[in-house]
Amino acid sequence: MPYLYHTDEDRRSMLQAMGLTSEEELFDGIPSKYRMNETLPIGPGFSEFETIRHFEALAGRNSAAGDMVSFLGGGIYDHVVPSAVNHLSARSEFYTAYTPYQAEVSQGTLQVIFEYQTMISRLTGLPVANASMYDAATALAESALMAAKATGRSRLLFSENINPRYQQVLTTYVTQQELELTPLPATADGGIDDAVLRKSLGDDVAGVVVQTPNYFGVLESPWRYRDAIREAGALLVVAVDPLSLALFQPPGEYGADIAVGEGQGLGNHPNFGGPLLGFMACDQKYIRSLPGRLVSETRDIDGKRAYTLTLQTREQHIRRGKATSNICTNQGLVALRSTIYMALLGETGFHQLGGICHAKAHRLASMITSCAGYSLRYPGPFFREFVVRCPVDAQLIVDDARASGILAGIPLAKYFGDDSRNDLLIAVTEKRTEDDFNRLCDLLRKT
Amino acid sequence: MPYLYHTDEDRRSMLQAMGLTSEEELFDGIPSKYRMNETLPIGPGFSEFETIRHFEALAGRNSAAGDMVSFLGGGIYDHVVPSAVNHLSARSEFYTAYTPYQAEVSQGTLQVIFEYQTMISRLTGLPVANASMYDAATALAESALMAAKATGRSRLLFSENINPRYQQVLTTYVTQQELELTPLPATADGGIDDAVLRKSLGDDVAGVVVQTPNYFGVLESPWRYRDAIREAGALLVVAVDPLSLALFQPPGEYGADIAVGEGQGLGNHPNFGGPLLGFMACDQKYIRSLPGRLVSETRDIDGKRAYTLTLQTREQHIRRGKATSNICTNQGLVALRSTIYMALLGETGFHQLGGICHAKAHRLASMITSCAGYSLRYPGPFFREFVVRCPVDAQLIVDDARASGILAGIPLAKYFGDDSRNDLLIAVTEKRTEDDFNRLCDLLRKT
Amino acid sequence: MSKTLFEMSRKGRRGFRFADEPAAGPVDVAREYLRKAPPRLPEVSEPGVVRHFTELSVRNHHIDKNLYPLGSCTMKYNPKVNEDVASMKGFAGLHPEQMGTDVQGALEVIYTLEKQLCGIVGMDAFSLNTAAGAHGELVGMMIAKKYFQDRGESRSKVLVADSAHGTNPASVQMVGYHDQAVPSAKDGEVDMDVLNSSLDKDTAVLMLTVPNTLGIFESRIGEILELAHARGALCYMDGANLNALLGWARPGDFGFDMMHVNLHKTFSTPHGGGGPGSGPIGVKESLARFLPVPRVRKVGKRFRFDDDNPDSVGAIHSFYGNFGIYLRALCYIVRHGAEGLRRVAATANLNANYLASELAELFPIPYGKRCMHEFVASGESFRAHGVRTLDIAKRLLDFGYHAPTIYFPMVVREAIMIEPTETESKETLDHFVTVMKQIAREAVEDPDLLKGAPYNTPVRRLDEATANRKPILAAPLNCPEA
Amino acid sequence: MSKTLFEMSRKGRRGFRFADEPAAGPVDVAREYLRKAPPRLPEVSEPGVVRHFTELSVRNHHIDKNLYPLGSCTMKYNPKVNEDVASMKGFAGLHPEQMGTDVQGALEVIYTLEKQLCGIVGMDAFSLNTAAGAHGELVGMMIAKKYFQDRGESRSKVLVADSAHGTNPASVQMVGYHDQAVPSAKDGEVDMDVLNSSLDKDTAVLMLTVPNTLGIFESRIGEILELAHARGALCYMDGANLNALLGWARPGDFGFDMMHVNLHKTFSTPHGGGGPGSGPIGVKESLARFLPVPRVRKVGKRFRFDDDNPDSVGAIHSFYGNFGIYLRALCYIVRHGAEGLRRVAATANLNANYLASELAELFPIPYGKRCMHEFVASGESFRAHGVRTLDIAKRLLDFGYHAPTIYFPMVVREAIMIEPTETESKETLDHFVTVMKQIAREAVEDPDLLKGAPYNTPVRRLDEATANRKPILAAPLNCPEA
Ligand SMILES: Cc1ncc(COP(=O)(O)O)c(C=O)c1O
Ligand SMILES: Cc1ncc(COP(=O)(O)O)c(C=O)c1O
Repeated sequence: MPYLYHTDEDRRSMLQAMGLTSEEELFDGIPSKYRMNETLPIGPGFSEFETIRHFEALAGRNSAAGDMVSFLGGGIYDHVVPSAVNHLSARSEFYTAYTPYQAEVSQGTLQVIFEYQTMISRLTGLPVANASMYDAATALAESALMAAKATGRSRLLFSENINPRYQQVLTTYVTQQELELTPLPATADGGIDDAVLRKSLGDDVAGVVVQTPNYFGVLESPWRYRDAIREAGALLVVAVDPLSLALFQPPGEYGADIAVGEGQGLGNHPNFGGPLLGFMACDQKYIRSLPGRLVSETRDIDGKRAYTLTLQTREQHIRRGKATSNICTNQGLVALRSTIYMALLGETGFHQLGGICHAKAHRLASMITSCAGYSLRYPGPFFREFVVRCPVDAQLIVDDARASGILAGIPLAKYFGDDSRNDLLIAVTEKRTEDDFNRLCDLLRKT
Repeated sequence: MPYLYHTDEDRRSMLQAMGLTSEEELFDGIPSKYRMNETLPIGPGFSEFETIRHFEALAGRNSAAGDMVSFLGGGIYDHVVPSAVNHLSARSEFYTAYTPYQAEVSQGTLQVIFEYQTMISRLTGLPVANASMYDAATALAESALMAAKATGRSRLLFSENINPRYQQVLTTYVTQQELELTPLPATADGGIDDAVLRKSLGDDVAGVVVQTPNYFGVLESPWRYRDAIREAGALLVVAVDPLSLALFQPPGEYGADIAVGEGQGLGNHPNFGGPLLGFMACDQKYIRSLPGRLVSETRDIDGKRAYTLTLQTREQHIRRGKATSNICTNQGLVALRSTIYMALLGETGFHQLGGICHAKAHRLASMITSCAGYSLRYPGPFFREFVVRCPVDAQLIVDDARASGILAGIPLAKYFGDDSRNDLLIAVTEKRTEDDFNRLCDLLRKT
Repeated sequence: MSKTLFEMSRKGRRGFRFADEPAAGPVDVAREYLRKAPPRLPEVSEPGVVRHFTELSVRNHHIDKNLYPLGSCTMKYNPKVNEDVASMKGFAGLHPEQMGTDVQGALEVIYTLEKQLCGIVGMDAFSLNTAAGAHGELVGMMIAKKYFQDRGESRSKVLVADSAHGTNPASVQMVGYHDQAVPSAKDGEVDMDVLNSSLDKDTAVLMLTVPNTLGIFESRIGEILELAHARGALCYMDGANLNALLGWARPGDFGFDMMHVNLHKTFSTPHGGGGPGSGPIGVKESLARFLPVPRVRKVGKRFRFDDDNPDSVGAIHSFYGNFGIYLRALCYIVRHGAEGLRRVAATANLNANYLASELAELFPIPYGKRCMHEFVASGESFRAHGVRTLDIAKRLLDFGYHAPTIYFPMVVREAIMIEPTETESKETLDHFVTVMKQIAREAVEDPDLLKGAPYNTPVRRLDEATANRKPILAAPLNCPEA
Repeated sequence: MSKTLFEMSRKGRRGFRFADEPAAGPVDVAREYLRKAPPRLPEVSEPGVVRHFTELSVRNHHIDKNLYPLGSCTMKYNPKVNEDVASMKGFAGLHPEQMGTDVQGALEVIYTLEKQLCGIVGMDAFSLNTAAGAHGELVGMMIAKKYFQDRGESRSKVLVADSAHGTNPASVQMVGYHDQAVPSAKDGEVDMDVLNSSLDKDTAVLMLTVPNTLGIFESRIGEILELAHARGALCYMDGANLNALLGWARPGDFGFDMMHVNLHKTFSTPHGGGGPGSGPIGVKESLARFLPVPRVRKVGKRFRFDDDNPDSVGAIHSFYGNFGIYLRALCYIVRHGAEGLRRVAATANLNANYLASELAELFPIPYGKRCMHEFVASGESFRAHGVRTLDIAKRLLDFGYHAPTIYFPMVVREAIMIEPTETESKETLDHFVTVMKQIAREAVEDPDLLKGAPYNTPVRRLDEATANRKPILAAPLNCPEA
């Protein structure tokens, strides 16, 4: 068997030491009626080489976005992953380590988390960031629960411009606890309706949940209604695209209480949508309601600087049914990758990257809108993603483009039904070139 | 610039500390007529992503044997490379380390070499193995020089069945020192001619150089003439295929004085023929004439077992013009990979692998010889490689097969001229399946 | 002590550059949208980043270094080939919004793994969308809630064994249910009397871990599940300990209605220093319609996502869960095959029992004559010398071992919970025993030695109290730079 | 102390299995051919192998850990992307006997790298086939020999600077030539008088290293080479120190006829704990016909191997040299471009000069007001305290640095030869200086401390004498197993 050490002789001598004669006896504790007689229905084992061939064949039945010209976004972005990120995260000291409960022999992981928390804090402008959540969707859902708990209130307003997949997860989570959800519709410019928001506020409202840039790529302006929310005693919860924070006002600056987001784009391959990286940051006030792990700097008994998990009484392994969340295993290795990524880019590189994506997205948007019949769906400001209203069903365009090795974007009818039949969500990263833009526009013109 | 730390401020302050004002001044030592005025003709630098794309495009202009059904051998074999070999040799502790001159901080590399030496010694049955040579060809050439030095004689007999590429390198090296080379022709059964060998021996003969299995895959029987060589006062130098030693008599057992070979097949990708791994082992008697590095077990001052480079007075950095060879940098990382590989397979696995390759090669040989018009070129016993005499020009077969994604073998006319026009050298590894064999035979039948 | 990245930072250093940097012009948008200054990420060179993380890495214990006897965590060897498979470009480069025809291989992976898990545990349907064990439990609770809503029953209590993992009660609470602990009886198994009296009409779910945290298989499992079913409750199994059963017994056959599996335990996917994991949730046919969306269906020879399921609890992940982890788990299953998995369980149990029997003299094992994959010993006898289990655990670090799980489960005093896993050699186990014996001797002869341990680790015992009182959760913005 | 693989071995353990093991039947061949028993390779499990090599690895110093101030070795950062490129399947999976149409990309790599090296050093043709620097030198000597044979001249002497690397004279000897040392003059450069008198009719080659091992650029290089040429000799440059010149000056322009380049120094390919490297040999047009076969030619848009060259010295490698190393070197060049390479040299020289100037007070630098990429300091002043350079070097290990090259070149007493390379930060250099100063203090105040050093390394000073007298070069066959 692969990966096992024991020789037949080992097994014999170990059994003998216990006075046993066969391994079957080790299963005596299982009532015989529950002992399996048949073999598992999964066939015989493969050699390593057969296994590789097997998975190569499976992978060969995919056509990866990474090998095409991709304008797919919607939360998952095709950014360059620096080589050093792969190499360093492939060190088995990192990936085969357990959760760093035993601080003395986990300083590597702990310091990485501390650095990650610091970076997320600096990105979002909020003082506290946890060690990660499963993904942006669950982070968003958990922050809604957190707002409810922190305020003791039971209604949440949420923008309908939030990534529809996040909305679904939000709904799944929140409805479990008999919390009420009130949607905030979009305005014609692609942002949320400030007036509706103000009207919907009330003293039962725990929080207002928005996303910026929102699913349609449009930047919201939460500072405009931040005070109203505060006055109503509710929390402002914002989902952000971390790269947008290279250029745009961070949640902490405009007084958001909780910020969450998806860290996949920070040095991680799309991986068919997982593993992802939910990040979560909040104001100092809410630290005891925060789910997930936290690392603190401290000292060891020799006075050496060291790091440790802290405030664990928030967590399930200590507080059990009273914990802030049930989360245990998180997305540590993805957070490590993102930490390496952000360290490689640094302040200047990160700012540059934001600028490149912004510039390229706007360049492509202007090229597309100069194609007859194509226009921007929303006039609001955007970062690197935007919706194009096409003269035909967007699905047709997507299919056409695919035939030329281009993934043109996400046809919005998928999520928003017939009204959006001609809408295409297009994302642009630094990988895309002028040549890619020309190819896409040529196609659009032909369709 | 990639990989540099210095900020402009760093550069300024460092120059200032030295009383300099510009980096140009650092080059003042170069007479101005030799200072370049033009920029290097190599274009501007690429970003990492552009670089990857660039090399992907280049790699895309190749069709790798690894992705086809390959029967290519001739010294380089398409064996399975276990995943752990890649992972472990990718640890930067190994690949970014320097030559282990500073033993206290190089015990990792040193112990690996010690283990490698032990394995090569056990494979070959000879007590001493060095830390590696560039490849089998240079190892063979150096062992011929070694024989000349050890005996003080000036003529070498060599088998014409040796890999023709090795013969070329042997000739290049040996003729530099005004040594004479006498070829030993092949017999009809594919081995060397025992009688000619005996006749060619004389008191000017330093050594006899043979390969087994030889280039045509045929096993030689050096024990038959070993005594004659010894009586003539010459050394027996044998090039071996390391995997053949899983099954067949090792050089040490039949009294060879020096054994060399190519270790590529032991856990290394073919890499278009390099880096390779020349291994070299010898009898205790010749240890002071051996080229290359040697590691010995020893103790540190606390009595702890430790490893160190030893007998360095054989080497160029100590003995300079009187060294046994000029070799300095060797193939350390390849030797590491092969050590990991052999450890993974172990005695049983290695023996199994030899058996599988042998069985499959014989299976294919019998399938091919049952195709009308095809026969084995040599009747001698073989391991996993053999020559087929085809009814047509072997190049035609190779071209035909290639069109079906099969690399049928090496057409021997390439090395042996018109007489071999119809000869095809076919190698079989454990990767090849019955299905591959059928596909090849179908093709042969059609041609 | 390593500097932090922020202390290494030097304004103007670059670790990575982009091809089109000149393209990034000024951002033409109303000023209010703009950030005043870019986020203060550290500026480090590529070699600097490489050295930093390399240096940090070697301050970790990890499975490629030595034994991780952590009970309940199944820290087994993470096969290298798993990583190769997961990093194949045809998988890693897939965007989750690609069209079905472009992702047939990926869908087949999901579909196949679901089917294989069904076969392994005896469930009828699996959803892989849950990103960790706790996530699986949560969805289990959501399914129960839907199930009872569907039946018009209002139940809100979940019975959880007192020795259960903390995520169990926490997951219960996440759906608005409340948990009630079921104590262990003297034999370490569920107390049948308490169970009987607790299982009332308000009980929605009975949640058990099998084998339980003491490493004991509930001998009355059939009876227990029948009783729960008779009272109308659903039975959920925390499958984190599945390693003990692979190929020998199937929770579905015991009568469980639902269970989750931890791919990052039983199926060898790496823990990554805390994650990502994957906690697929499996159910019996009658509950399949409640599973999260999307699900993968096979129609003819094609695979497709099915989002359209009105009975589903809904979506619980941005996309389809931790796909990269499925690849590793499936790779593990493919490598082993049926017979291999059976050997895994047999060996895991062999190692645990062997270790238990070698340690029992000095560290008595209060529950169970025989364990399955893990056991809980007690360090209580050393309290007389002022030595606590924590001290024993810390001392182990000095010998290059990770510490066992301690003080859990609570039913054993000074608990030392050990799960060696199957990928450890007899030599390692024997050496571990030798070290434990030495520590036991030290505890008696020189208790202070243990109380001061560890000594040979990158740092020594930490001041956790201060960290809790005044947590420092981020480096200060004005920390000194290089 | 780590066990050896042989001590870990346990009969019957398997670390790797093959699919078709049952296929391996008995070998049907005359008994005399057969081996009596399979070779005694250690039997270790996969996790055991992984742990063993992981454990060994961390006992190494390496460039991803810290500075390697080894003079003459150019231990610079090895970019990670180089490794990615080299492991692309389209390269790594290529068999050297594949037909030309299947290897166009690989041939283009070779062709391009040759052209780029020509441009960088000012030569007209390069052969990459030489597997290391010494191999390049050897071919250089072969070319000289052919050249003189071709001209009907019999010359057999090669003049080599006394500070030259050991491979220089050793390579000379390999072609049956003999070497004669040219001493350095007081300024650390070639002694012109001795050179003048040594350059006779028997002199085939003048072999110089530029900058030389003292880090000094020969200021009279033009004169020297003219003189040698005037006497009919060829001029060979050992290009191992090319890092100092990249983009600023080209050996071809000085007048050298031949040179080799160490890709594993200047072009960042990893040293691999001793190899593989690559030592391409470049020549001027007039010598190109002597280069080894095969060479890569471009015909129209196609590339092909050319074996057919009667003037060639012949083949010097089984195939085409260390191809995997070319990929890394080319990747490095592509990443940098012209301006980048120029910055590399400037920074290498900046770092060396900065370090030299900071250290000079305590460790005087006898030769050269200014150095290029490296410098040689002297530890002689500490001999008065009974401390030798070796002790200083060993003490450095305790601070996490590798030792510099010591006792070489011989012209400096108690030589400490330091090449920091360009990929080190000012902070690292400053810290290194602080440590050197501390060691200098210790040498005076507590010389025994240094003589006992190192203390913090995996092992301490070794008994090399016994290893030389009674070398143990392999584990005994009967070593105790696990
Ligand atoms: C018994 C048991 N149940 C549940 C869990 C929770 O799983 P996860 O950490 O993947 O959320 C764990 C492990 O952490 C466990 O050991
Ligand atoms: C100056 C100099 N010349 C020649 C060599 C020999 O190169 P190699 O070790 O690649 O054979 C080296 C390095 O080892 C060197 O530093």
